[in-house]
Amino acid sequence: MKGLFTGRIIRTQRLSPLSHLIVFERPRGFPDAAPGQFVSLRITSTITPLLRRPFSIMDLTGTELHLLVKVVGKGSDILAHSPCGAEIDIAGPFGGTVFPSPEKKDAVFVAGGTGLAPMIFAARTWKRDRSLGRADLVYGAGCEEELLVSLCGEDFTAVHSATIDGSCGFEGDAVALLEKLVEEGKAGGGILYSCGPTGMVRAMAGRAAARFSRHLTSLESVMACGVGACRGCTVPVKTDGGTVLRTICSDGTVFDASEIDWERWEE
Amino acid sequence: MKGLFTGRIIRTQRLSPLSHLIVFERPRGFPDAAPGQFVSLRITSTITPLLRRPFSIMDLTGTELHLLVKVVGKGSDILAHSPCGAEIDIAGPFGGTVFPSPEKKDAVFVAGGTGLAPMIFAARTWKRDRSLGRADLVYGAGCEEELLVSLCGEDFTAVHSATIDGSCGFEGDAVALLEKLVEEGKAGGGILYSCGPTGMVRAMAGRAAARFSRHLTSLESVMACGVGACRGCTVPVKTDGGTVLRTICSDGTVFDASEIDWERWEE
Amino acid sequence: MSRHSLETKIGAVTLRNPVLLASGPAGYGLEYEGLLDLERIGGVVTKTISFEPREGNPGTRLHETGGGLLNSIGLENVGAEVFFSEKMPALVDAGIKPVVSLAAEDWEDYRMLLDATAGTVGVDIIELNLSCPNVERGGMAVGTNPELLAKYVRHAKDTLPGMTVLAKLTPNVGDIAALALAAEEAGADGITAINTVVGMDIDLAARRPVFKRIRAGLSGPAVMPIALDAVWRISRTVDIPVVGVGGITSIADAMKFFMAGAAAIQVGTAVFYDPALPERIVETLEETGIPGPLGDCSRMKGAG
Amino acid sequence: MSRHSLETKIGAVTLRNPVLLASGPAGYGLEYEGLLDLERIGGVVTKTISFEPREGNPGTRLHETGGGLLNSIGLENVGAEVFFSEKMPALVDAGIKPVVSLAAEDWEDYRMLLDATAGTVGVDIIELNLSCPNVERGGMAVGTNPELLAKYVRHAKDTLPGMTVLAKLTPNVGDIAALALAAEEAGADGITAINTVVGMDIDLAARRPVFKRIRAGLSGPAVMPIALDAVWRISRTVDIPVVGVGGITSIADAMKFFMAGAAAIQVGTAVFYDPALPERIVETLEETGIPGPLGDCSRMKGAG
Ligand SMILES: Cc1cc2nc3c(=O)[nH]c(=O)nc-3n(C[C@H](O)[C@H](O)[C@H](O)COP(=O)(O)OP(=O)(O)OC[C@H]3O[C@@H](n4cnc5c(N)ncnc54)[C@H](O)[C@@H]3O)c2cc1C
Ligand SMILES: Cc1cc2nc3c(=O)[nH]c(=O)nc-3n(C[C@H](O)[C@H](O)[C@H](O)COP(=O)(O)OP(=O)(O)OC[C@H]3O[C@@H](n4cnc5c(N)ncnc54)[C@H](O)[C@@H]3O)c2cc1C
Ligand SMILES: Cc1cc2nc3c(=O)[nH]c(=O)nc-3n(C[C@H](O)[C@H](O)[C@H](O)COP(=O)(O)O)c2cc1C
Ligand SMILES: Cc1cc2nc3c(=O)[nH]c(=O)nc-3n(C[C@H](O)[C@H](O)[C@H](O)COP(=O)(O)O)c2cc1C
Ligand code: FES
Ligand code: FES
Repeated sequence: MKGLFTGRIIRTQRLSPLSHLIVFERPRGFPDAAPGQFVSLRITSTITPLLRRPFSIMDLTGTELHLLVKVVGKGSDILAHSPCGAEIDIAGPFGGTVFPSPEKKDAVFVAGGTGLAPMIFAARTWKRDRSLGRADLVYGAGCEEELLVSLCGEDFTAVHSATIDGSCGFEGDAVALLEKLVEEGKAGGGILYSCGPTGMVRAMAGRAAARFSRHLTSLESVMACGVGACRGCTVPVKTDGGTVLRTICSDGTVFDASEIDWERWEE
Repeated sequence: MKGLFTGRIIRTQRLSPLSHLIVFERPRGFPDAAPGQFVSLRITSTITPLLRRPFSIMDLTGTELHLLVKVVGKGSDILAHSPCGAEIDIAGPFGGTVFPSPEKKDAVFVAGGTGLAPMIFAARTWKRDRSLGRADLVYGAGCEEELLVSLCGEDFTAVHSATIDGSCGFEGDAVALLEKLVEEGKAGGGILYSCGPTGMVRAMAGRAAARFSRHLTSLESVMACGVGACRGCTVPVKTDGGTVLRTICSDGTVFDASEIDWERWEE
Repeated sequence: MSRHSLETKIGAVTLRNPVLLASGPAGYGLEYEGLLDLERIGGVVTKTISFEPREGNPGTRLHETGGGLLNSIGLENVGAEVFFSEKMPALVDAGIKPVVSLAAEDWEDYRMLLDATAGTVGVDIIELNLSCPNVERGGMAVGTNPELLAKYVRHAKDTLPGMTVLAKLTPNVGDIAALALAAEEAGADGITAINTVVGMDIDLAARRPVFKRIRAGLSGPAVMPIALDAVWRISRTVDIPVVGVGGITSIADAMKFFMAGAAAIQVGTAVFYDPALPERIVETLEETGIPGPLGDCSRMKGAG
Repeated sequence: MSRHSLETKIGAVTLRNPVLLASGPAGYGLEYEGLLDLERIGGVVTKTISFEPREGNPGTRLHETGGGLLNSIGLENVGAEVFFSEKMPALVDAGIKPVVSLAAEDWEDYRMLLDATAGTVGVDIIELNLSCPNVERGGMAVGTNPELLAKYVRHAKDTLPGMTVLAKLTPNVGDIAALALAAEEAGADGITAINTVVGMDIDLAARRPVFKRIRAGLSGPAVMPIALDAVWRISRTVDIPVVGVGGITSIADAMKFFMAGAAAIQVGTAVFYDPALPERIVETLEETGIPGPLGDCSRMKGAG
């Protein structure tokens, strides 16, 4: 059951110019969590930033909670540069749906940017409980510097990297690389797991994903409550009759990409 | 001439539970300043606190700028706990009137709380240019802990301390102690210099000060611009015809206490 | 130490204490389980419902500004039927006092909604959200016109005998106190002030307004002085209780609303970042009692 | 690299660039010497003057709120005579473009003030501060009533032939665009929006309102979404230029006002904490040019 906790930072590591690993001591009583769930942090007690900031759980062990934080604005900046020992208000774990482990053990993960975090949590969780076999990560970032290969080297059988500027690996985004791998017969079948910018997931949903049995994705949105109360993070999901709005924070974060009404979803 | 500067903190010292000495490297080009002048700090680049915060100059040497900062709210709290190396936006020096050195070298200073800062600046400045003889400090604080005797021990010939709770020195405020000293013939004549809570200065203006040739006081007020533009920090000053409003930031901070229209000044 | 009783009477209803969650941020109440102890607070003003379910607005719905939050949720809600059959009973079962918030797009809608409310056991206090755009008025809120507002309030009092009716006002008017007076004269048992302040923001990179509907509602610390002013003036204009809401972010803020004349308060946006705040306010009130309203310091004059 | 020309025409006046200091925070202009290079900016809207000198309000005049500043200066000013004989010439000598802000307590005052203005060489643009309480209207601002506002604007245009007249509006009304329209129809050459938003705060320890006059004017980042919305709507309602002011705290904020439809902007509260901001905005505009206004994304609809 979700709750309010205070987390103490016990380790931080600058992974790239913008990305930081922030490791908290697992707060006493912090519930177990599953891949696709997130926490929501009150980064300062001032009014800037005002709202909590949501971050995917990248790992949760008996003693530690890991987050991957990319600096994109004030909140992430303050968090990324918080010193060891700092105590931060953490609410969670939030998210009503999670990634199920692969049916036939093998899995393809597609991550864009910090979408890497839930993919790592999935791979680690399923390795721990032995439900993961071969794990291919298709991983895209803007440039070589932001490609956090050191972080995910051990969690996947193979990491297929792409950079927009071509500075490392495949030149293009993760979707284009996935398509190439699918065409070459190097990926396909089973469940496709993804997380990344909505544009990436949207592009993938229509194309490459067709070659997989299912495409499950963890979505993002600006959030206020994180618990399904404010209706601020809705996404249109297809139903028999038409569309209903679901909240990413509590009906998600994990959705079957084929059920999302991409056309009606204007961010 | 006043200007905008960036000051680097090179030393900090916790003087009491609430009071801190903050020493900045004197910014390149920072003008000379005189007792009663102040600087105005933009403590964070966020909107909390929004306005700059004014602090009296406690010392300005060729290489250093000293401030005495008491934690009373968000801004002073952040400033007092800023680490060495932090760079802070400093505007100043502000203040159009300053304390003149004593006519006959001897001087009595009355300080309440952080009103100590300009008194120290005066004593040090005039000692440096040999215009100060005997210097009596009458100094009041809430309790022993907040009495910063270590700070001012060397600057005055004698320090007469008062605490409201009687935990150290005279029991009562600086005004009552001054009155006692005056009654006992231990103080009087010459210029009385003061700085402290407006209530203290107000009380003093009507009574003890009568035994001095003049009573000059450095006033405080909430401020916005610090330069006389916004008219937010006005004080009514008596003139021939009646009263005119003067700004504490630029027509002050130093006023002859007998010229202030205390009755009309509602804070 | 003896604890103060915080019981607060509004119309015919007695709340266990005067600290409520505001309509919208509160959702249907139970979403915050685990984060805030709903039994400790005076009640939950549920998300405004309309007669039919509503989808709300497309596009971005939330956007942070300096000290504030803009929202364009657009009254997404489950509709009266689901609300009264599922959401409300669940709240009551959990020991929570619901204040039911109602709104309508036009008069016909409104009548049906009140009829649906009339048939429901357990509802004894409603809050009329008079701030939403009304079709008949070309999208203008009912709450900007004294006659229309009075008509809506009167109809609620007529249709729902014995029901305690709060009229929730929009600050987007020249003189909110005049509208409060109109509501009082029409029979309202209390005034809730304020709803969100109209504002907008622009997405620089995309070169377009952040919100599809362009205008959105501002809440949070930024609007607190506006809300406090509204409560101060309204409580000096009407004799019925005023429920203060807008930017309450700390225990001190809550105290200021009571001093300004509020009989009860609501916490909205702050629940998002500090869900324990309402409980902390209740605890403080238990220790200190509810601060009395300030005297009439001076006659009201315009600002400089 | 070629620098963009930033010349901005409002009525008959051409400003060297569209970045001004707002009336009030700007004082009489020269106070900021050393802190901001006044020759780099488009002009200074001087502190509002009345015909006679005014003392302004007693008691606390400034108070910070969440993301905002409340002020109750109360139009303290040196009066028309001292202003035109001392303050204005000093500004002009320093190479600064003054926009003269005027206000009056009643019609008689107003006429004398305009007559005094008419006799002064060097004034070619004025800003009518229509937001201050007016005696004849029982303390209500002229700017809340379209007929009165039109009367004031028309009289300025009649008395001061050739003068460029900006009408500065208060946001404390139901529909600011309607008032802008009234000003345009009465002959205003431009609209300035917005003045401060009415608000109040309470001193908890002293158990009294912070301000003697109780109500004060809110400015700063807190009001920026309100100001941007006003500029957006006004610029879609009138054809004359709109000067945007309210909460501009960054270069990005300034850009948003141009995109919302402003022809020029004013920086007020931010000058207090970041006096170099106006210059930085000018520098950025020189590099990027003035952002064009956004298209009419969609018809205006009410907020949710
Ligand atoms: C479920 C979920 C999981 C996430 N996981 C991660 C993660 O593991 N690592 C990571 O670095 N980031 C993650 N994010 C994104 C992260 O929440 C935002 O980058 C962060 O909130 C930005 O805050 P800021 O103050 O730094 O930026 P701001 O200055 O507020 O804004 C910068 C950008 O971030 C967007 N943003 C602002 N607030 C939010 C919000 N509440 N939710 C989403 N986007 C927002 C803005 O639209 C803007 O484009 C996740 C978001 C969600 C919803
Ligand atoms: C000329 C001058 C010289 C000063 N010198 C010193 C000094 O040497 N050492 C020192 O510790 N303090 C000094 N002060 C007071 C200091 O400016 C305030 O304590 C500080 O601004 C409070 O900021 P805050 O954010 O911590 O408190 P807030 O949370 O903003 O408020 C706490 C209290 O401080 C008062 N305050 C808030 N803003 C101001 C302001 N701009 N000016 C004055 N009071 C304010 C409030 O009314 C309130 O009572 C001086 C003030 C002035 C005007
Ligand atoms: C996301 C959100 C949704 C809201 N929805 C409603 C609503 O459905 N009905 C209503 O009367 N007020 C609604 N409000 C307004 C709040 O109830 C409250 O009046 C306003 O936000 C000011 O209070 P605050 O600053 O504490 O949030 C909403 C506010 C927010 C932030
Ligand atoms: C201290 C202060 C004094 C002001 N005085 C005036 C004034 O004399 N005349 C006027 O038209 N506006 C006055 N204003 C309003 C500003 O010009 C501006 O419209 C408002 O503050 C919003 O802009 P800002 O958020 O950038 O400050 C004053 C504002 C402040 C903060
Ligand atoms: S963030 Fe409130 S419903 Fe999802
Ligand atoms: S602070 Fe602006 S005039 Fe003194």
